[in-house]
Amino acid sequence: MSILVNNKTRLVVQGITGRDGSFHTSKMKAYGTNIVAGVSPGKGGQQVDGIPVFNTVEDAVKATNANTSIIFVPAPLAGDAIMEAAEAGVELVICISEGVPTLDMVKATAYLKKKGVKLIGANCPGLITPGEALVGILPGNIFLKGNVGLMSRSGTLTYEMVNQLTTNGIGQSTCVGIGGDPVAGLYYQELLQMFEDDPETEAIVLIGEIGGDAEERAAQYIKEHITKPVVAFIAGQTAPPGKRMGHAGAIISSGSGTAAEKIAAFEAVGVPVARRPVEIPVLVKELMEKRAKA
Amino acid sequence: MSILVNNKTRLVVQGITGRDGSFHTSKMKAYGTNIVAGVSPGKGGQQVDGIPVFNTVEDAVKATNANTSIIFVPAPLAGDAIMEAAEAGVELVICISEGVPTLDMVKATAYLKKKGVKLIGANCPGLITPGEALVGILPGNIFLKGNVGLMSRSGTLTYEMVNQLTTNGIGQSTCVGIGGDPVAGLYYQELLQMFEDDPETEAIVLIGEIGGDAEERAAQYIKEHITKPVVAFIAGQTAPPGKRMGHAGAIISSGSGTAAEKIAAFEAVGVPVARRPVEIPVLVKELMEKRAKA
Amino acid sequence: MKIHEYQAKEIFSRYAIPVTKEKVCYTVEEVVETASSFEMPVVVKAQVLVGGRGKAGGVKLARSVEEARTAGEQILGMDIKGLTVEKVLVAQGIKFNSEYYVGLTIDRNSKSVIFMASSEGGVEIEEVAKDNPNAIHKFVIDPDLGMTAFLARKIAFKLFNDFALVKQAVGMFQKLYQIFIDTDASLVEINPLVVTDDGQLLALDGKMNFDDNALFRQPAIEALNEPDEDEKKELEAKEKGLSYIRLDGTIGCMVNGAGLAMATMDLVKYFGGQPANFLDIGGSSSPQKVIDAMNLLLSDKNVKVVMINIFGGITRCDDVARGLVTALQQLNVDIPIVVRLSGTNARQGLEIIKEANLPVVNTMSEAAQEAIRLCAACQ
Amino acid sequence: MKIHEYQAKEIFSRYAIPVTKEKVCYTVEEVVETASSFEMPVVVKAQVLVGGRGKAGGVKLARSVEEARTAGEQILGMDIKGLTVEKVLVAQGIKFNSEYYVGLTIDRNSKSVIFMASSEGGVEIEEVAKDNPNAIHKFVIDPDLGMTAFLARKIAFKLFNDFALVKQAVGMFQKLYQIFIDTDASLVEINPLVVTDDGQLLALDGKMNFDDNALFRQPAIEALNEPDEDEKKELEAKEKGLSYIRLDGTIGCMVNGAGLAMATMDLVKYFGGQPANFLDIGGSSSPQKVIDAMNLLLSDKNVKVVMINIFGGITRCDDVARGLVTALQQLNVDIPIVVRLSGTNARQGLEIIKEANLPVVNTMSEAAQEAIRLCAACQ
Repeated sequence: MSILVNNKTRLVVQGITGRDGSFHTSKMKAYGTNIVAGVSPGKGGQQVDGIPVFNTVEDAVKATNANTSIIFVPAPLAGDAIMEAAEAGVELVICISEGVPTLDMVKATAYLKKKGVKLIGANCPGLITPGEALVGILPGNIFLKGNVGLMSRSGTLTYEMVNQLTTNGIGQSTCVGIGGDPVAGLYYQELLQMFEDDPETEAIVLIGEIGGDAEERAAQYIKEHITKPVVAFIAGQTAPPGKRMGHAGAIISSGSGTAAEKIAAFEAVGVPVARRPVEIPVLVKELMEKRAKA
Repeated sequence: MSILVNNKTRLVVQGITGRDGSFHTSKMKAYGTNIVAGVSPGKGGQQVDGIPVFNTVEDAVKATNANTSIIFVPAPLAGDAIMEAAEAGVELVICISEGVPTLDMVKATAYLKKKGVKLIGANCPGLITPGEALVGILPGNIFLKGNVGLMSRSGTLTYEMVNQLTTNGIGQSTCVGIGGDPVAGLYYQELLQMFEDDPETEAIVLIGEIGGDAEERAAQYIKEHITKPVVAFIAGQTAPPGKRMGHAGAIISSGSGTAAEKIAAFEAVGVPVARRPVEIPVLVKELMEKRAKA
Repeated sequence: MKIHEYQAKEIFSRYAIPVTKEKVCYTVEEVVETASSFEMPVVVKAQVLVGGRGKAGGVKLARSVEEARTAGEQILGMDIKGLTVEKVLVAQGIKFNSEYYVGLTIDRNSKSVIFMASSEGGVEIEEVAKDNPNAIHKFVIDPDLGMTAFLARKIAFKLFNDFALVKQAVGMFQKLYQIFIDTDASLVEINPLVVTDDGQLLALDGKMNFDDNALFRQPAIEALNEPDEDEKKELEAKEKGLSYIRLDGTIGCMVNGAGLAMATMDLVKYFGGQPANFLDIGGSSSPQKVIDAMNLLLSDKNVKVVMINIFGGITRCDDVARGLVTALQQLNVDIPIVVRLSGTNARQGLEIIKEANLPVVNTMSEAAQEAIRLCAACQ
Repeated sequence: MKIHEYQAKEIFSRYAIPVTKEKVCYTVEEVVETASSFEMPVVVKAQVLVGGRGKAGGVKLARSVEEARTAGEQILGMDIKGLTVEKVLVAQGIKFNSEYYVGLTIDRNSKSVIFMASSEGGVEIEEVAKDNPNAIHKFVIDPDLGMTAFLARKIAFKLFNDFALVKQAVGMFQKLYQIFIDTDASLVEINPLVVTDDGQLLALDGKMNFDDNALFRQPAIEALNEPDEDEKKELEAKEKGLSYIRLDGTIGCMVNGAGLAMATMDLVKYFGGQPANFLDIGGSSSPQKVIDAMNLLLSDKNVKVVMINIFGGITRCDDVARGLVTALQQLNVDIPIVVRLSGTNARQGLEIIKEANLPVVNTMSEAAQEAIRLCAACQ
């Protein structure tokens, strides 16, 4: 099982001939991801790493039955690329591009909702189902197949957390980087429900950060819908208000969106919040053992 | 049964304080239609014919649970009015207004599709389920309750046809004027299917006219999906090409959209086409009797 | 509403779509002056609001100023399908090596704007549609998205292999869609769209029609309207709430409702008569409308008999009858009139008609047959 | 990116949204000249890119030219939250009888633009949100529809009973949305929106922020940018692919990834240290980036120790190590450095670090604790 990507994933890479696109294509391929096509307008007919390149996603999907797309195109073109993928008939789009204008994402997410196509990102590291498919820029070697589902608004912090889990012998079902932009695709609620429904996931790690109220909403959702144990971490406890901490979405506006509020929201619904990354595996183990006994 | 409107219809009239709106409100009310509200921005709190008037459709729906809206506002405002009705939560919108810009209808029909709301018109006479509800500007007295479903792109020609049916003792389940504009709401296919599914409808009369290929598509649809007898009539056999015959949609462009083509399309799928209005009741009777015997 | 080629291309230019260097001329002198300021060759093209000018000799290539003068003399004032050529476009001749067709219009079935593209440009697209429909690619434009870059690219790849052309086309297609939306068009066409010898896309000819229902918010477009004689009469009628189209027959028809009006014409024809017009007096008729309508019918000297066919819904038959009686009092009507009234207040209307000693019939069929009989009698 | 009140109102004016008659002034002389050409009273308002100018004394009513001069003298050059006032807006005083708030921003949950409206205008909307959240009406704008007339009317009816005001508001709200879309704004506010004594809606104050990610296609907006000293440094960093925010502490942090950078700061604080900055060197780091980052850290004289925390994904640890060694060779680094490298090519990176005789640790926790120890030692 796992969620979203697995060995049935047939991946098309949009922007495959670009610097990042070609680099990560070879990384993903080396991990074992089934990459069936690439797209680069004007380069249709070429090959990258033995993968056929098409001019349009439609051509790629028609020729290869790709069902998932990952996007590495420059930010000004990313909104259009997302919609192109959805229109061409893939079921899941992962947009890695960073710096996509917010209104482009407003338009793209509305379109994908109408088409019933799922989106991860933009401005995200992608996702991985260890041992099956790596669809993103995550370093595959730190992941371990197992039963913890993880979702995060950040990239390298995710790696740090996963590393903590893996070195403590705790494997992962699927790890999803949902991205750090204000308007993004799948968010905590949808992923929480997918992990809840996934028989291979036994516990969930949620890594949040300052800005917005997604964590507060996730806490409420957990209270109402999630029976599996959840552990959380919030980055940005020391972030000053009014400053964008790297991610476009990581900003404390008018005193709301603080780490303190988010931590309080989780603790109020019984979700333990790690104060340091090293606490994560400890908390996960505790809860999983408790659940096993119950 | 019947389709679309009946004694469960709770109607809100948009533009109720206008000349046409108020006139037809009293006509519809006199027929027995359950009119629960009117809308006229800036006139909320007033009454028309004992019907409460609201500033917005949302207010009207909240206060009265209206489920159907009829629109009499000036054409430049009609597209917006259609979307307002859909957003406010009614299930069916009937737009009487004539002369709505086509691009406004493109936008409105796309929105209604997304919301799952049905639209009749614009530029249509509305519809009637005899004995239950008149939602439009049709003259109620010519209709007779019965088992023939009728759909038409025109107004007075519909009355002529209905009159032929009624004076020959053939009653109607529901009669729908779908309107004469190039971009309109429900069209032949959808209504054919509704009549097919309606246990009270035993035969269907389809009144077409020149322009577009809706009749050709309807013929194809009848061939594939409709088991009940259908009789057709096409207006405009003598219309010259390139001239808009009153209705925005009634135009023969580049030699296509002619009456001859449409008649041929129906006859090719076994749908008899009346050459004159008086033939309609004759053909209907024949087919109904044939069906009764079978 | 239609506009001329040169007007369409002026709009294209405003959106930075490349067109030929060109100037519209109203006299032979202007043609000569313009041609003198251009490099040779030039093309002289009749500007008339009707198709088929090429076959009619309305387009001529000129290799010298003298040839341009001759072309101007021949084309200005010529008759094309009943229209007199009052202006020509003098355009710089362009070397090109391929012709395409692109166009936007409203699609009734998808309820959207569609983009049409074909590699078979330079000929009438209707002929391509008939002979080789697969040569026309059609793309529905989602009104929520408009012409996205990816859709424009998808279309462009159907036409061009050269990516440099694809990139030019993407921008051009997005602009064409914007023009369509901004002007409430019903048709925007470039035919042919050419690739010049130096690899540039260029609109060699352009065509635009507009949604009459949207002209109220397009004053700049409406200002370009040049109705011909028939259209002027139609517009005049429209201002009075009447929808009128002149035909060649002898039986003047006055009907309420477009569908019924067409059916009435059809019935006249069915019984062997010739309708003189389509005339829809519309929904809520006042007596004045009937007077206006009668005036309009009588202004056509071909009309030998008037047939009135009213099915009262909103229209009240007694209103029509009163209007008719007033019209007959005001106007000098010397031709027979047949009246059929049904529906709302028909009885009251028929009484008024009978009092005015006009022949009354009960059905459409009777009305048509009686009109034909009277028409034959008066000839 | 933020702009001044007067700039926002210039944009409003361009869209025909009524604003006060006003002029921006850079000197007291200009203030006097402007006030002399206006009717009395006028309002003199500090133009600074920070909130709370009213409480700081940056807004003054002047009933005479002399009072305007005094106000100009007091406000020009004053300090508001660390920013020097370099210009003031002299605006015509307006009589009004009610104040409202309207604003547009991005809503993360609906993934749409939302319109906010409140009858409690003229005070900070954040305070209204805290004290009386029900007083703020929020409306999600469907991106496929934009601000329809019916939505604008629905909003307007929440604020106004007078239909004449509703009609004015409908047009204004539609224009505000258009401004938001046209400029890639992230915030558009009118606060207060007032009803003048003669029944006109007017934007008494205006505020606009913009989406930094969209500035590439908004050159006219980007040209309005006036970064302060800190922001200049941040922008400079951004041009080098670094995301930098200065703080008040002593431990300089260099991290790859925003989330990890925040978590690193948090950990420093957890162990009792004070982070000197947020610094994300981003995804695919070249050695040059590390050199630039080190330069940036060392330019802050408060920094007593540098802590490098890299988790290699795309970033390769050996690249970071090489960049660091080069930086140390080029720069005169006289403060201690702690390096933690994990992930892609960590082993190779650590070897390079060790060869350069730099202290190496294994975990984030160790790095933070070691940095704090070194910092304490060097003070």
